[in-house]
Amino acid sequence: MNAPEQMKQFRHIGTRPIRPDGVDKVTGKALYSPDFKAPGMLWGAILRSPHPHARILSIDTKKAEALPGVKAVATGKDLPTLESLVMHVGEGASDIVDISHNCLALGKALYEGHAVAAVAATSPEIAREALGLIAVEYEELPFVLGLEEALAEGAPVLHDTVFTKGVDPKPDKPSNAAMRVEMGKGDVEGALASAAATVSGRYTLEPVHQGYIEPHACVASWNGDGQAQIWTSSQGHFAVRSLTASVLAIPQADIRVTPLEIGGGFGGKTTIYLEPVAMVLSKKSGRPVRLAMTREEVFRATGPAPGAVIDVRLGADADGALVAADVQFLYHSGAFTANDAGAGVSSAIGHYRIANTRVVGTEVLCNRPAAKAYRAPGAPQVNFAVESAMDELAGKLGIDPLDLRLKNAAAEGDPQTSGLPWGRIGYVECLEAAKAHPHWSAPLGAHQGRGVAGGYWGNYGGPSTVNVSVAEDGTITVATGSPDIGGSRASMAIMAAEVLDVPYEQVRAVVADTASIGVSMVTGGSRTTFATGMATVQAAEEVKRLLCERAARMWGVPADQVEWRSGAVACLAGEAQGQTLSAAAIAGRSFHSGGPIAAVAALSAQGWLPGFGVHICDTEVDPETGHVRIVRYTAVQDVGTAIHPDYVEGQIQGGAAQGIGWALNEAYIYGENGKLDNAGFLDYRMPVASDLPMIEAVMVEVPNPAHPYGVKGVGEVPIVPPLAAVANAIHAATGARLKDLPMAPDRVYAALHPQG
Amino acid sequence: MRIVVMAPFDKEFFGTGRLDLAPRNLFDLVGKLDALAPGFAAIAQPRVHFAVDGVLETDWTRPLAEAAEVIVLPRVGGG
Amino acid sequence: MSSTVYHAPGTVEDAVALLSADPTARPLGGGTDLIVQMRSGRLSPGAVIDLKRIEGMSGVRRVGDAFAIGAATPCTALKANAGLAAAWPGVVEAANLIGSVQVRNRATMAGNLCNASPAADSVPALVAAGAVCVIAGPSGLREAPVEAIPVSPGKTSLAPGEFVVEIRLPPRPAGGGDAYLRATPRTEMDIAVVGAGVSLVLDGEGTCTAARVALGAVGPTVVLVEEAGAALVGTKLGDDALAALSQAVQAASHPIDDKRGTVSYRKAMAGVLARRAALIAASRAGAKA
Amino acid sequence: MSKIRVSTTVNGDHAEFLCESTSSLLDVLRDTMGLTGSKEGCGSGDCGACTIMLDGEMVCSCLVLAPEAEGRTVATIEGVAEGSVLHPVQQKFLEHAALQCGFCTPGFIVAAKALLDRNPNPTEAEVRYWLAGNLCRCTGYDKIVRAVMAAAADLRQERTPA
Repeated sequence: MNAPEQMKQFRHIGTRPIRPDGVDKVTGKALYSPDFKAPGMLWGAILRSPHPHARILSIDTKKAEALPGVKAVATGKDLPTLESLVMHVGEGASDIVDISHNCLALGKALYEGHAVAAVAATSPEIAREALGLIAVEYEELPFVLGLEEALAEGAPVLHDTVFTKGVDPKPDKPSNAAMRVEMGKGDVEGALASAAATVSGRYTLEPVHQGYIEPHACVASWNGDGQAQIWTSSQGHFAVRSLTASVLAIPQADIRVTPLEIGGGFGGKTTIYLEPVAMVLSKKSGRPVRLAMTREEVFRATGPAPGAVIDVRLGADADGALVAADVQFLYHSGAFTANDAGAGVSSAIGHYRIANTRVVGTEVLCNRPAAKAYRAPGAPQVNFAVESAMDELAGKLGIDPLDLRLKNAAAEGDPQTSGLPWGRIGYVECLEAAKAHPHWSAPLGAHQGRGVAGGYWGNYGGPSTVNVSVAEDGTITVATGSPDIGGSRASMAIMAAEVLDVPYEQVRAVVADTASIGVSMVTGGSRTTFATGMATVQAAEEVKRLLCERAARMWGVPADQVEWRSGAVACLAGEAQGQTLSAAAIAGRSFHSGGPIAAVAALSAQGWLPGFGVHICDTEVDPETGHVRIVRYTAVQDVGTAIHPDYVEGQIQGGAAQGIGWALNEAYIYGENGKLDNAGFLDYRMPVASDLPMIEAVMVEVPNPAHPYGVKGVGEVPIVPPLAAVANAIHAATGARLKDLPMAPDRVYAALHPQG
Repeated sequence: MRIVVMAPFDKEFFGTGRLDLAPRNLFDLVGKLDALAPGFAAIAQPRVHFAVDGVLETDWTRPLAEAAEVIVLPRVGGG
Repeated sequence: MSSTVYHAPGTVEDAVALLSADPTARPLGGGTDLIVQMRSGRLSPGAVIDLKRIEGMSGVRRVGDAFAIGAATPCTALKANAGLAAAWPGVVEAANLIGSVQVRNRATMAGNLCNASPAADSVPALVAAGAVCVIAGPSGLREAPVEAIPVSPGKTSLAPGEFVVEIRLPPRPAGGGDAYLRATPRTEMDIAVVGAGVSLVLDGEGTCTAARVALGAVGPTVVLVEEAGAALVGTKLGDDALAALSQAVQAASHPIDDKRGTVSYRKAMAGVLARRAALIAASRAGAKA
Repeated sequence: MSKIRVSTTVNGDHAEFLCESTSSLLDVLRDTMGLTGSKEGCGSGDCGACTIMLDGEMVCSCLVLAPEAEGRTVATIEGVAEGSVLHPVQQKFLEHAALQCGFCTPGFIVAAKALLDRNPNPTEAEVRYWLAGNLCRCTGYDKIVRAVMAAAADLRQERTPA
């Protein structure tokens, strides 16, 4: 293991400077997707299926095309026919055919809100009017929304091309079970049968939305020579480029994607919805085309996180050592095969040492919008079940719930569910920090209860490209290909300034477009500070080396006779001994010493480590109304090293708040007709400021030895534990064990008054 | 060399979770696995992670002469 | 292309004429319901008649000990009127539970009433308080009790050409107090799952001499539950009286299951909230008795 | 149908625009006047990202018809700073890292300034309830509330120099 960097005295790492893009954002100058306009731009609009499942018999666009001001109309037939090809799109694997058919339906509409046709016109009003003139003939088909219903014999099958993956022998009939993932070891049934204490339960969750406040929008301009520009916000403009190019079957380099500021993503903006459609409309009209979703469209047509049905059994010996775990669950895929079940399997029970395990996850297709990544995708659902069951087990054994977790907590070298050994993880440290925190022992008031839950997320590394260049005056620009979704420009500037030992303000970080920097994976998987940060450090180190080399040549001394000292090069020998050359002095004359000073680091970052968190929640439950108030909340997390602690805390607080919303009130509500009944912020109830207390973020730092500054991903972990932490706190306050989310007042009331 | 294939790929492609192969590197392994189960190579990049002797390896050029075990497991992305 | 015409008449007469000329025309007060409905396509009126340019339409007037509240008065302005807030705290609080501060700076009680949602927050409080509407129409002005306005979700008893110009609250009775409570999953920015307004009068001994109880979101309109008021009259709001109140309220509740709540939860909450609101109203009555 | 001519004041300057009868004031600000600092997160008054001041009261500009602005005074996020000098609320949002994606930030800043203009010493609960009409999905509100409290303290200091 490397010497821990953290022993060093850092100049910038761990400080809290103001982000470089801050002033633009507090003054309203920052340009987000819906803010962008191109000269001569047309306004697009999308016609969506009113039916949850229907065959599209015909689409007549003639009347719409004839409306004055309408310049183009597109349907699924305007997209090229593609061969099946599974692509990695940042948050998981998707078939490009599915992505295409989700952008514009072909043959069948698979959910209410599925895009069926699109128009571009000279005003938004004309575009909307034109939608009403498109005649779509549907044959309504039986639909299915529920997980078990979708797997039942005779259920309407969404795709006749889907045969369950991961079962042997391969099925000979198509079904809605898209994929089955099973991992495990030992003798689960035997161990459960001989366990001193067991618990079991069925847990259910509804789909929830990422809830970013910026709706999807883009402007596309596709010229007759095949070259195109797209302006959009996303978690990865390179993913936008590769997916759009693949859907349209055109060369990637013909598309230049300019990233606009992104108004939240949480995983939901790692894919594309609008871009290929805007491209087709632009090609047809010869003009730039803007497409933007309303909030209602965002709810009806973009990715929710899957709902779930989860069966859990846990067994322990009399001392509380876990001996067996059996977790079997179904996740909604929605209309197209999604990815969360595999992650759910990996994220269910790996935080505990258990000899006998079975974890089985199944992706289930149904007539809902296609599930998309949402912050630690696939983990919170299964964690809710497992950590609720752990709480129940602690009660049964009469063991403090934190002690039960400590007794079983996985540490470095222990096996994960896959069998791989954990690296330098910090679960035990988080549990110990939670136990030592004053919150854990603070007194509680009437009707109050305290819950705790632990959880983790694997995080990621992957490809990033960074260009560090030195201006003639010695100031530094860091250009990355990673969209900044929550302060990463500040973190990159901090890391580069740390390497170069220069003031933070001497370094400016920007997000470059796809034509200006090399390929970078999405800002997702909690990878950016780790992987793009690693590239930033590597490129800054190379710039430092170049500056030293140039200075040595300017002085006419061998390269080993100079040294980087306090942001400048010092000469150690010869006539110039004792002199220094600043970056400005070197870069200002670099045209005469070999050319401009810049370095690109393009790497595929390895050595990422998962993050672990332990959350403590106090609730107060009104026994007469079932209303739950979050009284106090503390989120402990191993963050590796906090580069900019404010934004690390912000990730933890924001993730916890989303988890609390998921626990208490957020849910997709469907009518009997298969249509979404709460497609707006009024009835899709995300927490408002008055719903929450301060959320104390406690950063435990167990550095990652594989990163130059010890970084571990932090963004996703904090949404994992809250669901069970809240449920366990409600149980502590009331004695009622709620196993169905959301734990809205009517559900809590029903649990407290079982006789009605 | 022991090749351990985890779910869902064991059943999806190979009908077994244990194989014995001698790949030069992970590119070579992908090729050998594709020969056993055509179609595997097409999904390897988007869906598969490899672990060499217990450590995830995304550099497929790394020589495997000294390695004892490669685990083929599902790639987990993030949001 | 938008086919809705915007008018901002300067007089009540002009507004009536415009509304009479187009049966699909809608008066625009704060717009927090109307504009949402127009945007979503649920409503496309031929004209919107902005009432805010009409003299006297915005603001609270004191008429002796009574209050006249212009139809275009935003909810937050009610709070700013100390006399009104002291006399009818339940009404003012109810109106200031609607939406957010941004919404309440626009939303009006008259709009809340004429939107005819059974879950309208201000309406149960107004009904409990015995408020009356002044309605302008082709044949001049008329008055009607607030509870007579909504007839079913989204529908009012107003005739073509009519609109509410004013809501009148009576003088606060000696020994009177009122309160409104609602159940919502969130603390703010929510629609009542159930709402309960209570207005009552206590004599010097603390005995209830009059009580009105109104409920929201337990039927197609806000309902005045006379039996519930009667359950309190003659009592000192002891446990038995409160139990009788809850029972009467539940008996009068005929809610539906929807995305905001279940039948059983709504019935249960009607009882709980009416009881809690009665106790607050009583404490307010007692405080001033 | 012919458009409506509206004459108004925006951030202290006289402004005239043409609009449809049912255009929202937000649409006009963003699409006609190029003031894209006010954001549309929902179009139904539920998120507060479009918060502006209309005649001194904060409202959701998505729920104001553009013609209603005739003769009225509009103030948007673009007018909060005085030239390049940030308002204390803006400054504290930066110092407290009270924004992540920043999309909801303009609405929060306009709303927070409106609070502090009338209540220079709000409690945490008052801040939270006042800002309940502004949705933020990134921060969990913690740092936003702290920034507003800090700006209040700053402003009080300014008003009563020691």
